[in-house]
Amino acid sequence: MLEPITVSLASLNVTTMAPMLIAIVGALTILSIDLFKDGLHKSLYVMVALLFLLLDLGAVVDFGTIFLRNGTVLGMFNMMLIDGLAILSQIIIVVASMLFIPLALTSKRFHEYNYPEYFALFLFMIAGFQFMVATDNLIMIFIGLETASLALYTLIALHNRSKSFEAAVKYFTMGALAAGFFAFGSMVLYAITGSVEINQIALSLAKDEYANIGYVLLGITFLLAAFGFKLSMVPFHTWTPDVYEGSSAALAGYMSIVPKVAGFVVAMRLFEFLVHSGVVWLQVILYIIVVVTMTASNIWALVQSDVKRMLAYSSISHAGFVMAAILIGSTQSNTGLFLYWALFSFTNLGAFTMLWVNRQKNLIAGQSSDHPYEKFSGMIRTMPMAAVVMALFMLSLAGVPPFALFWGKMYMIGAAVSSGYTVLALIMALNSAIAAYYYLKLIVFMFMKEPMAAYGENYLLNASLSLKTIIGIAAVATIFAVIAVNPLLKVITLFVYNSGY
Amino acid sequence: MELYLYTALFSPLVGSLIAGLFGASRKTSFTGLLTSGLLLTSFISSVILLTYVMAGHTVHVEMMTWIATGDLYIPFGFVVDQVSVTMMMVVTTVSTVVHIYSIGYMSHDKGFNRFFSYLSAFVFSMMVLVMSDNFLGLFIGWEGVGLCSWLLIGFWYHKESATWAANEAFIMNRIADLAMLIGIFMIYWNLGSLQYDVVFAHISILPMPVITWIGIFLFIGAMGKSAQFPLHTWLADAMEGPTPVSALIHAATMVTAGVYLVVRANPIYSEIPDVGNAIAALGAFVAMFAATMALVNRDMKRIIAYSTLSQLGYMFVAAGLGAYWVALFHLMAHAFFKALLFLGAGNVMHAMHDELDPFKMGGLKTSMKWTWILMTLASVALAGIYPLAGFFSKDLILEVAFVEQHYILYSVLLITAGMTAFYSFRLVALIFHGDKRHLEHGIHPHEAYTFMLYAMAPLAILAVISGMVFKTPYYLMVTELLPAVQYHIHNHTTFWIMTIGTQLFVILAIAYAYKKYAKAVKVDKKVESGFFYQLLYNQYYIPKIYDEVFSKPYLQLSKLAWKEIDLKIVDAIVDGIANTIYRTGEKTHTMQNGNLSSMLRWMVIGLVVLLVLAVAFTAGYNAVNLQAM
Amino acid sequence: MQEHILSILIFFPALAAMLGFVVHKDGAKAYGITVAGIEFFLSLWLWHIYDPMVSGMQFMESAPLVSAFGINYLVGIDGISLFIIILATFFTLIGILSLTETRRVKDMIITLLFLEMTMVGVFAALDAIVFYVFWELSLVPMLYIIGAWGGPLRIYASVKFFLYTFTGSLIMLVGMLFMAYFYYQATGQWSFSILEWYRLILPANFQMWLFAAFFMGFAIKVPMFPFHTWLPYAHGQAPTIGSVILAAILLKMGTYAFVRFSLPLFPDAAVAFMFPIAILAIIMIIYAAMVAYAQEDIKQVVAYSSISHMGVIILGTFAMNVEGISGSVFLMIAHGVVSGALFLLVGVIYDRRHTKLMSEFGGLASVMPRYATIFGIMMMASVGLPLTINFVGEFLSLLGFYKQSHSYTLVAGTAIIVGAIYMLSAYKKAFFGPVTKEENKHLKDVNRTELLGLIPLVVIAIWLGVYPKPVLEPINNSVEAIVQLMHDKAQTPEAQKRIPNLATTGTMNSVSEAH
Amino acid sequence: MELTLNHYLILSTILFCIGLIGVMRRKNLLMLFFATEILLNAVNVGMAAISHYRGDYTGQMFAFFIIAIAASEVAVGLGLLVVWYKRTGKIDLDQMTSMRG
Repeated sequence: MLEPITVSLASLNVTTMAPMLIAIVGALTILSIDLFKDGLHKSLYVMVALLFLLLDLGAVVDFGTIFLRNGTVLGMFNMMLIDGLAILSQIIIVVASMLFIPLALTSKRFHEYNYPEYFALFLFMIAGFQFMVATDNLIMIFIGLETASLALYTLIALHNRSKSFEAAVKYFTMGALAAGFFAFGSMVLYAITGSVEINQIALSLAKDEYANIGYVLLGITFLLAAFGFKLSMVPFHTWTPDVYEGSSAALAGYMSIVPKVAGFVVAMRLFEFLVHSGVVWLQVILYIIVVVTMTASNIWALVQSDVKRMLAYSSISHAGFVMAAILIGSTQSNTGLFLYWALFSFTNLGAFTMLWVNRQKNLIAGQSSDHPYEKFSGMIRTMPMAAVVMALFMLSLAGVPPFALFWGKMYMIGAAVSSGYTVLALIMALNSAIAAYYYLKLIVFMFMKEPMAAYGENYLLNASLSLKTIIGIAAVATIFAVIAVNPLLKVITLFVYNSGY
Repeated sequence: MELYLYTALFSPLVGSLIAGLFGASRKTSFTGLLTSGLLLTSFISSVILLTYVMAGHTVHVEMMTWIATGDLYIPFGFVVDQVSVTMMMVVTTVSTVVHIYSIGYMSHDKGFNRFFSYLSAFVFSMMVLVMSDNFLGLFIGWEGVGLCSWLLIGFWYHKESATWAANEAFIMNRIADLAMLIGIFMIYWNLGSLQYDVVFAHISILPMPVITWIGIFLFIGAMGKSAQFPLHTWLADAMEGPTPVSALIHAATMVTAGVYLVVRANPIYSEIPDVGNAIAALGAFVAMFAATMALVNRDMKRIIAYSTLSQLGYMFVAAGLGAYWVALFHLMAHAFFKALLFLGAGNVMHAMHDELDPFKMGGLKTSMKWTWILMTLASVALAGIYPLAGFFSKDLILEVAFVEQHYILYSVLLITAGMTAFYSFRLVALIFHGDKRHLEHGIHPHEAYTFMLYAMAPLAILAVISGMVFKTPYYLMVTELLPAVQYHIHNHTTFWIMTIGTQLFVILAIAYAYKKYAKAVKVDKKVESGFFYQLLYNQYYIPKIYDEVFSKPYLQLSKLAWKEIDLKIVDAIVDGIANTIYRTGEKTHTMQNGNLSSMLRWMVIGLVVLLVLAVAFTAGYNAVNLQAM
Repeated sequence: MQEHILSILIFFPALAAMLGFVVHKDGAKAYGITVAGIEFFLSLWLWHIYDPMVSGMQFMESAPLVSAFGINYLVGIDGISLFIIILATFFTLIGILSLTETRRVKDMIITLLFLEMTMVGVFAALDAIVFYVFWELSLVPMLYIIGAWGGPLRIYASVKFFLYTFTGSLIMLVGMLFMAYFYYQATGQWSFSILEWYRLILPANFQMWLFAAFFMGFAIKVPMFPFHTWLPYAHGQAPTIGSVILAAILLKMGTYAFVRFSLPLFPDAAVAFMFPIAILAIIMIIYAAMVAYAQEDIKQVVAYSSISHMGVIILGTFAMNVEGISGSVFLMIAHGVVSGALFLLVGVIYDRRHTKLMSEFGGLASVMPRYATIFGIMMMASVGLPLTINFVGEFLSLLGFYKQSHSYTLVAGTAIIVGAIYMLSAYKKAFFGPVTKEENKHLKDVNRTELLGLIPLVVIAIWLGVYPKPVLEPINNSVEAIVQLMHDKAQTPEAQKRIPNLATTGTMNSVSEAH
Repeated sequence: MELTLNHYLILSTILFCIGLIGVMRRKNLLMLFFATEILLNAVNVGMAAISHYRGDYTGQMFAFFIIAIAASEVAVGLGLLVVWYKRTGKIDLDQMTSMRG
């Protein structure tokens, strides 16, 4: 005899899902518009998406104020968990998405933007990421992750070039494998603890004092592999360069930011309690992974001949750098993670947008990829402003002060030093030095070489007002980051600290 | 009196600067006249100062602060006392003469203006050197004269030998200057001041080893300037400069700066008689060593240069033995007759179209009568024949050695005196007597400008009288400051035997020189190819040894340092690190081969590696836990 | 205006550089001269209103930057930084005045003005992060100058310059963060203020590590042996103006930082590392001099001579007494003037002949007498002749170190010998001897534009050699404060012994005057 | 013999390993997709068994979601495969190497 289920609506706290729902409604709205009248100009969808994202952001910010007043909010049978991490990461996700979506307004026509589904999928994807970060339930994380990923595979494929399909297939296949890892890892943890909620798992493990350490490690290994894939940690990173190369520059830039931050939040929730509980193995493994990811990807980035691919490797390296925060696991480092990523999103999106602006429809003879270094040679002569802005982004990525990423790097290294990871701090610092080489390489091409006639007509082909605006925003944010760092730090520390990290 | 002090000091500088403004322009006699005039002014001021000092006063001024930091305080301070005024007189006298002489000597040279600028700058530096009231001020002059010496030796900079000699002189002096600096450092850190009066007043409170080291380092400094062995080679090479330069710088003034330093620092050296003895011994050695090289040399100017070196040795003997006033006295007398000798040689060179080998001259006394007279006079003075200057100053040094019972030194100096007489008159004989060998080379000599001869006249007079006339007043004046020791041989018989014996010995040497070289020059092949002759002729092979042991290895080592160490090791390591990183990237980035299968495999491999590590860790963890239980 | 003089000095050139984008390229040089001139006069005015009797910081300004992490915009100067700032503005002016570059002058001027901002900023910064910001930022314009206007190997040289120094400074950054963390542990507050850091007394073993971390940054910048190999390339490839500013100012950042950071923060470590560093300094002095002697390219001679001289500066800095440190700070200025002038002079001949190989010259003294004279004066200054600017610094540096070690100073003192060897032989090769090359027979002597840049340098080189007091006195006062601070902080007996206590000995006069 | 939880878990692991091997070995894209399905279903077996053993439904819930996700993955994957096949006429992995390095 089944008992009637009595759940009061108030206890469900449905509003916790408001931001995601807004995104989903937005997606459905776009689809319905298309149902009524097809063939509308992409600018409509861009604006509709932007509007919904704005609402989404509003809802998130609203939760932020609630959080500051009342602390963490749970909802939907404790499936939803709105804490500081969730709010911060959602803000980054939504803001980065808002910066990304106007990039569709290119002056050249691209296949994917003709489909309203593109924008709908985009919003679904955002909802997926938001679900992923706003919960500590492994099922929910899995659903969010897969929703977002499946949408992302499609977005990549929609670019409609054979490289895009190749990228999508590669990403998809490896993603499926990672999903398998995730599921298996969850299963192991579930088997040990009987729960799929991270804090329950933590409590349960602590209660029996990690008696089944072997099985715990087994589970962690699989989850580590799954998130290693998502966060492109070496050796699970192999998809990254290919997928970045295959997708449009704008989407590549987006991919370097948003999926990662979602992944970091989950990784933080999953691994930090383990690190703090003295699972030495995880500390060692994370240490190795962080160092290898930073260093190896830097070294591979050195030898790239295509700027976009270089930036792909550089993104891996940055992810490795930030992963150190999870290893360190102090409030300062977690704050540093968000600070870093907030600053990184502007700079990196700016850099990728610069590539996007210079995207040409057809490759010229002898050009093997979209953005070889040679394409940029002598840019200071032909387009001084563009060259200066691009150099700015490169310097920021290299960590040259006072540009945006310097502050993130400094704070992260500071966090490492404060927690006694001095050697790690040195490795992080030295990696920045190695990285400087490949960023410099682009600067060298732009500023110190003669322009190449062959590429003469292929600059700024794709520029439009909205792209330029985005670049402008990114550039201003990059230069004047120093002003923003202090308020950002204060807010982030508040959120992170109050979430117990 | 301060006005005269500043006049004496700065008029050469003014002259130098004004002449320097015309340095790059065409010759204007104006520069020569101006600088000479200003030097005359300086000379007159010095004379006034001399009378003032003779009256028993001294002048001490502090112009302004130079370096002041921490406890260090060094002003531009100048002192005119008994010692410095003597030096001032020597410097201004000889330099005025040389300036006037040079107007004639350099009249056909393109660098006329430049020459006078340098020459006056030298005089200024020398004045700073002698007038300074502290060690660092002395060092300014010390280096200043070094610079001017460099400029003037290398005056004919198109000549490789000249520029080489200039650099050699500068660098060798620098070696000694380092020692001097160290001496200065020691003084400062031990006494907290570099002012002469403070230092000399307190030197005796220092422990003996410290004073000894100070004395040694300062003396090494002096050795460089005064070209004492083993830093002597530059002096002979410095003869590449114009002859008036040799007269002024490399005979009369600059090279005596070392002697001046020892005399000036007499309170230090009085504390350390052992060092003094060593100085004396080195001086005696150099005196003889240089004289032997002069015996066989075939270069007129080099002979005189070695003679200078030899006489400097004498001075150091005196200074080393504590007879500071004697050293200074010989310094003065020597300045006069040696400058005269050089200027005479300059006349000869002009006449012989810059020929320097006396074996290619001869019989010049007919065409260059006055030069002959002047040079003979100077040689006589140098040889120390009564009543010329050399007798009073040089023989006095012999007496000092004798009285102080350094009989070995005495004997060495005595033999050297004979050699001195021999090589001086060998030169005179070869140049002015015998056959007119120069005719073979198509040279028709003529006497120098009259005004040049007139210019030399004061030196000639001084060479004659300075010993006899100045000795007593000089002694009375200078012993106000320097230790007043009379060096009298109390036994009258010994005194007369010694004096007359020495005179006879010297005269015999002169006679032998005349006999051997005045008529015809017979070249004794056997002697010349002998070991000793060759040894002396090649200056004991020392320049060659220096070249082989120091110069060449240094250059080779430098090249090695650059090409092998700097480029191939230090830089290569840096580049190597960068390249290794880059190459690692090139080698390993092929793991990204684009094949989905291998990408998936990488993921699985990663997983498996993690699993293995997990298992290993668990096993280890359990093992540890079991042990703990 | 007086309160904000430093901010104005720092940001005026940057602002002017931004506006410079608007200026037409024909007027770029005039614009640059105007801006640099104004900046120079501002810095002179700074000197005028600076109180030389005060040993501490003056014209301090403070504004919160990242206050949550203890980073503030904090600037101020003392006698040590004052003159290097003036030197920086002066050389920017001189450099632009004597600029002969014709390619993309506007870019060059804008870059130089940005560079000027960073240079002034480095020396005025009193917050470690602000210091670091300017320190790193200065690399960028220099990178561009070398890389865009340099010789055939310019890209290699510029990238090497950038990466090498960047790597060193990142290690230094880690050290700074560690230091801030220490401060945080000691006081519960984050702070990067150098003056606040001065108040910390660190345990000796931590001092060692921190000293080493800072050392990496500074040593590469100086550059100290064996981290010096970027310098010959940078100088060899850089255009004249690049070399001038690099030698005159950028290298001084390293030695300045030693005085500003390493000594007062880690007195015990500084004393402990004194002799190893002295050995490096001696190697720099002698080895670089030897390498200079072997060079064929006259610019490389000057480049290596810089390394050699920087060795003396380092030695003076680590003398740990007022004489030595004052001397080394003075020598920084002196070396700036002299090496800057020498690079300008090399530039003069390079403009005419487009080669810097000494074998291509010879006998220039007769063809270009004025040039030879000025070169000669500067060479003699470089060799350290008394009454030239270098002597004062070199003498004091060596004198200072003599207090610490007799034998080391004796060896280091060979600087005056080996320095003479390479300089004189280079001078001989280029200027003396007969004119052998046809091209050299009709070279024009220095023209008015070039004289405009060179004459002031000659005047300064002699003026400060004869009368160093106006510069030396403020330096001395500030250095005394630092030495006293070091003495008060010293914990190890060794350090207490090596660092003099001025309160009891030297400054009796000033103490009694104060009452 | 009674089937215990361990048997299910071992089965699940074996299935997972089969899936892994398939992922590594298969060069045909379609077969690769099958292999990933096996992976996910291996987890499903385990989840269901644990859920039963533990007596709570979370595991089964998870399993259902996994099924749903696997289904949508197939949809997307097959879509990509079809497009790829249309463009190139092949579904061989080794052909898919235009990007590398």
